[in-house]
Amino acid sequence: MPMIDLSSRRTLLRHALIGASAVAALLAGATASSQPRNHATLAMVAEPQTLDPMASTADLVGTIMQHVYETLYTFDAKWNVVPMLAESLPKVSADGKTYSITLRKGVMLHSGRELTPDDVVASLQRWMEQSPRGKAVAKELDSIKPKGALGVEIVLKAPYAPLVSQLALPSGMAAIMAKESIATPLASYVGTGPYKFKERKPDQFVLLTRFDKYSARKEPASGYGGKREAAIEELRFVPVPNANTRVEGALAGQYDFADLLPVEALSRLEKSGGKSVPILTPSFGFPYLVLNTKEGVVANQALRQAIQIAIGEGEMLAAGFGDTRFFVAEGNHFPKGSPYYSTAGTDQYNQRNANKAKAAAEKAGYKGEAVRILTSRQYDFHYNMALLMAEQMKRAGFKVEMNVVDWATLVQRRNDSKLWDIYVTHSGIFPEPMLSPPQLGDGAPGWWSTPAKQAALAAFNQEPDPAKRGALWGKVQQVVYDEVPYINVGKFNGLSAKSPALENYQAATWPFFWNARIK
Amino acid sequence: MRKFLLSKALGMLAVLAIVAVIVFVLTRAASGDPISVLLGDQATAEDIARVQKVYGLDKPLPVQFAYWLREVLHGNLGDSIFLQRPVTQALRERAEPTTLLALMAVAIAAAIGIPCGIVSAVFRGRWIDQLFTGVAMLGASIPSFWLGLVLIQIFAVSFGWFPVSGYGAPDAALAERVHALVLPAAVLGLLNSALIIRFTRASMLDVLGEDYVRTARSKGLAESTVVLKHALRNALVPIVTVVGLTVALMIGGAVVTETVFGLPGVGNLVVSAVLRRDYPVIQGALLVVAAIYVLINFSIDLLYAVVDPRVKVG
Amino acid sequence: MKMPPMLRQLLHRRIVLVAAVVLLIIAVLAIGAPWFASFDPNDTAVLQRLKGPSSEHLMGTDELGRDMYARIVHGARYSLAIAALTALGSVIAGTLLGLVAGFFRRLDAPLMRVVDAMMSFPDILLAIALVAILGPSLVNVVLALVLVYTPRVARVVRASTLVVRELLFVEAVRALGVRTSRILWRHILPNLMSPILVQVSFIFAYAILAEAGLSFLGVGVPPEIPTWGTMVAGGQQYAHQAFWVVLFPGLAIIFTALSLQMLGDGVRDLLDPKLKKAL
Amino acid sequence: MEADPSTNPRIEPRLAVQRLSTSFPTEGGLVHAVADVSFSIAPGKTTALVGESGSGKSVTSLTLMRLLAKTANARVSGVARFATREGRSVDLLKIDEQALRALRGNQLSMIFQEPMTSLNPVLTVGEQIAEGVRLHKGLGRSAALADAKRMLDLVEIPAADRRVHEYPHQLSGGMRQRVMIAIAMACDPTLLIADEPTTALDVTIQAQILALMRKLQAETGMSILFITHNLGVVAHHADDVVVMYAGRVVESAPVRPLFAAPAHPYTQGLLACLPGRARLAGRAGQPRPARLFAIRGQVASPLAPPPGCAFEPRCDLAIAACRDAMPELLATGAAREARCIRVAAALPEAA
Repeated sequence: MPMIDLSSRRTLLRHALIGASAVAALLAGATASSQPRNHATLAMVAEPQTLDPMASTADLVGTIMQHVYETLYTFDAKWNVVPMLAESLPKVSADGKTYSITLRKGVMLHSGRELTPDDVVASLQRWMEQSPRGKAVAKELDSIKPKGALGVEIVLKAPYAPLVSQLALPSGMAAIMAKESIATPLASYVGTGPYKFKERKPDQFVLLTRFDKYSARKEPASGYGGKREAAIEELRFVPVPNANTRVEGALAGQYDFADLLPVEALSRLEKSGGKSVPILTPSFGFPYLVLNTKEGVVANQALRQAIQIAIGEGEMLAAGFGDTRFFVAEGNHFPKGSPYYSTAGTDQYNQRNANKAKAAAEKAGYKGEAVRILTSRQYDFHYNMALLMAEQMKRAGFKVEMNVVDWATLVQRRNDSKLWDIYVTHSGIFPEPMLSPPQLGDGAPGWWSTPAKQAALAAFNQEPDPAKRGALWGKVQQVVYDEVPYINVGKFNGLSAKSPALENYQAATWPFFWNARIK
Repeated sequence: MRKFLLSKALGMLAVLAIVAVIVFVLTRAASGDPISVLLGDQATAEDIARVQKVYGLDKPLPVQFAYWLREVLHGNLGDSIFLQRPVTQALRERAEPTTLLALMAVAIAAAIGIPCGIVSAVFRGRWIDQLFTGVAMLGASIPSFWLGLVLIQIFAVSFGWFPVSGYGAPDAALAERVHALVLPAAVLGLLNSALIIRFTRASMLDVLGEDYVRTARSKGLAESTVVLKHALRNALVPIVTVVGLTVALMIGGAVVTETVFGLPGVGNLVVSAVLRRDYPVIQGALLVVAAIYVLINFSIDLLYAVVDPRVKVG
Repeated sequence: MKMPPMLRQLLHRRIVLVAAVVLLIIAVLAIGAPWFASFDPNDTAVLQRLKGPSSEHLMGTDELGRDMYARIVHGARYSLAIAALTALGSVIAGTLLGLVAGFFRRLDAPLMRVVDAMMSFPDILLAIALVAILGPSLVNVVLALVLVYTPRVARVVRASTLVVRELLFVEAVRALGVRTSRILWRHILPNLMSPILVQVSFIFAYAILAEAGLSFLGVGVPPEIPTWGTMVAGGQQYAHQAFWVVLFPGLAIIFTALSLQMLGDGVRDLLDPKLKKAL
Repeated sequence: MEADPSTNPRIEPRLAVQRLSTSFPTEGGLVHAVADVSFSIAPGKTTALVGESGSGKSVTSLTLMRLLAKTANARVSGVARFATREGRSVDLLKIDEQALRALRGNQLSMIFQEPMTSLNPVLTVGEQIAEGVRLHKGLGRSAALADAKRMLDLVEIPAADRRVHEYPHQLSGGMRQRVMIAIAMACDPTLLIADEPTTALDVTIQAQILALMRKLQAETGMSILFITHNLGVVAHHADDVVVMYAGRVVESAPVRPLFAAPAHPYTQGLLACLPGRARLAGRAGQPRPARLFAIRGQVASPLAPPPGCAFEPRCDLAIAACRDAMPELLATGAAREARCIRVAAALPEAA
């Protein structure tokens, strides 16, 4: 064999690489600009369906538009409701039915005029007509009207404790907009936020630019509440639907922020040598399985219970999120420390008992009908969990049929009770139980509606005292475990990443970029 | 000549008409519902019915087709349900990256494919021919997303020479756009060069076997003159045809590459429209992409008639 | 046993021989998958997820702890079946269309205009649209791909038919008053076998690639069915920490497609030069 | 035609081919397309190479020009001595590519059978003539073009000024062959190889072309290797005749003695079917006219040649001994040779 001179080869390689880098530098030179940039590129999970924050409950729409529109109330870092456009928390009458709200003075709209109670009333009326959560609130509402120069009065039919939280949530937002801009669909986005809408090119970007006349609150910033300041001149929300691309882009320093990364990427982000900073949000959300109580094989409650016995939520979470660093397998729907923390019914959680489940199914009259699981691959963990659940159910003698569709189809099909028995989805963990999942309300897929549910929820919703509501939630949770309308699989942590250049960013369920800076 | 043009033009119109019918039937046969996606998880049946009416989705199919065709002939491809803007506008916005990508990719493909094809043909049966033919076949066997992922890993992630994804910043200059297109164009170019190598080789082999090449040799011309002047010029017409059609096919055919590299092009638009059940966009894009193909094909026919002295016309 | 001369000539070429052997191995592995893999391809073992290749798991495990090797050999069944059915379907439909168009002058123009129209859509775009409409399932992916490749075959078969029908013997049998269907079936079709065979092998290769592409875009075979395409698509996000989840299915795709194309190329080289032009 | 070259040994032949063999490897084995062929052409003279298709005459000419396709992997042996203008003698089969290219198109040029396909369709006629002139005479572009016009005049193409800018498809078949001749003659070659130059043309055009070639030969004194299957043409245009069958020379002789008394049974056959049939043979569009009806059977497969005389299966005079071995070329008279044992056997009695 001929001897190969390794050293000369290496020199050759080095020359080649130097040459190549020179070319690359030349190419890159085209992009370098001498000015310090004052914009942030933010990689989002998808193209927003719409920029109308009332038309969609999608988190993405809320995430972007919360910079443009504001709400009367919002949440601080501890998930307490705090005022935003309202001057302070509302004055509630003794019977719990009348809410008096006073607006802050001198709040400027993007159109250059001051915000008035008429804007607020028109906006909330639109919200109650169009937004799913707004419609739920509308059922409780008696009247809403302006009162004086800065006042708004809401009168309810009966006490409804979640009202202020409903008004505060950034998803399906009760956004306050300029009255004259209200139209369906929205043609212009006139709000009060620290950023105003600049340009949208679908599948390319949504540009928001600093609103110079923004009137900020005086309180120090906390969570979504307090002082907001648009330190970055332009926010560029870029849709990057491929999770892997978001990871690679974050690692390559292409994005200042990359939303919702697969948790598996954490170690890579940690090892990126400072190119990217991982942001882990504990108890970010919960996956849940909705069971069809209206039609099909699992309309039988006893069979739903048998399925609950069959599955092992812990193993499912492991399949969905890999490492125990990224999930918590516990039956309590709200984490320890939350006022709604309760262990009621949690003995039903994570049993994974095939034999017991088989016996229970037999007793329930199960005759080997196929259980149809509807899931999508849009969210990888949905699919992985569904796959594992199917295996667990097969072990307990169930016949399982996987129905894997794209997310758009799933969202559509789940509205038809004939098409599925179980579907997989997830939600953020919110401070107010009524905000999610929608199965706690009326008419959501699954169509859970039993006397036990109505009784437990009526008691919970009509109790205005937060301390007492905590205990009442335990009763609701117990009913959920008894009747199995949905199964809360556990809690998972969210992972996102930011560039080292993005400073003063505060992690949040709906990431926001006021107060953040670009170095 | 006029008769030739007329028959070609009629044929083209027939094809376009069939394309229109196919496109309409395809998209209206779809099962998904765009309205639920648009309205989100908690929309009611009435909401859905109301919006369906707005977009004319409640009428019988032939009526929808007639309505649609009339509008199409007026240059109106309808409004995107999801993007809430005219389809023509959406397509125009996506045209630039796709066109640029197609041109760059074809330039790369031709720059690799034509010389390699010529060399392969001239040295037919030798090791270099086998090497190029083998490489060409390998190129035609690699899934584009696979090559894309590999190139991203090497040149974007490890070396950081190119962006991982996207089409540059919103206010980017052309140079930055081109820079962002280098990797995707390389993927498409490399894979498509396989076709061009193969085609150039075949075309050159045909020509090299022609009598006039022997005549050229009999004049004592150098082999390079024989190949480049006498053979290549004759082989070039079909090669250019293939190159032209490759451009046409890449407009909308670079779906996977555009997706891998997150390019806001026409292919990407169609994929997302399919996932969003955005019928007007699917219809419009399929129609426009196919029409471009048909038109490029037609212009190549015309060009043939004009350029090639041998085409007998009339 | 006597080999047909064409086959003997084919196997004379080293490259074709290698390709044939590779394909044979893949086919044997696919058919005998249950005997060659000691694991069930769908058996999940979360604690064993993303383990590298070892003596227990030859090609490692995927994100649910499933044995990659078992999935690849089982996946071969699906991938090859999809591709084979696609090739078969489009060749049958395309041959019929092409024969009719090439033989009956009156039908030629209308049929070919439809073929032209179908071919003015880029392959993958048409396939996506079709799968989206039919719904993502194994059968529908095959159907969509058959629709995409049928015009291609039709065009080749038509061109070859035009060549063959001009050959003297067709005139001769026609003069003898043989029925048209018999001429097509007994006299023309056998002469088209070689170009058809070439098409089969190329479409087989294209179908494997197209299936992978569709699955990658999320509009192909349902992801729980282990085809090579769905495996690469599913493993994509784990590729960096566990390269084997995309490497092995990717190699399977490349090797198979490459071998098929080499085979097709080999057959084409042996073709009658007149028919070759038609390809 | 006045002086028989063989009677004037002092004149060195323009081309002397000795024991030329060309064979091709095929899947079925080695095919000997040309075997052991020897002949020579004197300056200013025309030698005709006659035979039916597959007799090896075209391969012989392509071998001499070294224009056989590379991919055919031809195996060539033998010697082809060519006397250059400068008085050197070179072996066309051995000299390097560059030296060969300097001769090709310059001192040694060729006209092909198919004027329709032998011209490059995308280059003007003028360019195709001029490029050889530029290369070999070192002329500039315009001078070469002027030369091209002169050549078109020379080959009697009317309106040369216009034609020089035209493309081949604008010309008729006869005109194209004239252009081919112009290309071949552009650098005043000393040897012209004409491979069935008139086969593809109408009979009237044939005569014109042949007349033109004769005129040019008379003016320039070049030698011509004239390859044809048409013995009728040979009688008027050649000085010497070499008859080939199945790759081998079966008879060679000066033209008049050959026509007067053909020695080989094959030559006799050819001559026997000459009148009437010869016309048919030249018709355009019939590359393989059935003109040897008088000779029964067909040429033997080159892959499985008969063990003895190649013509034996078709020969009316064949005897058992013909099957034993390939006969040698034997002298049958002044400058005459034939490859037939029956002729040889008859010789002593005749002498």
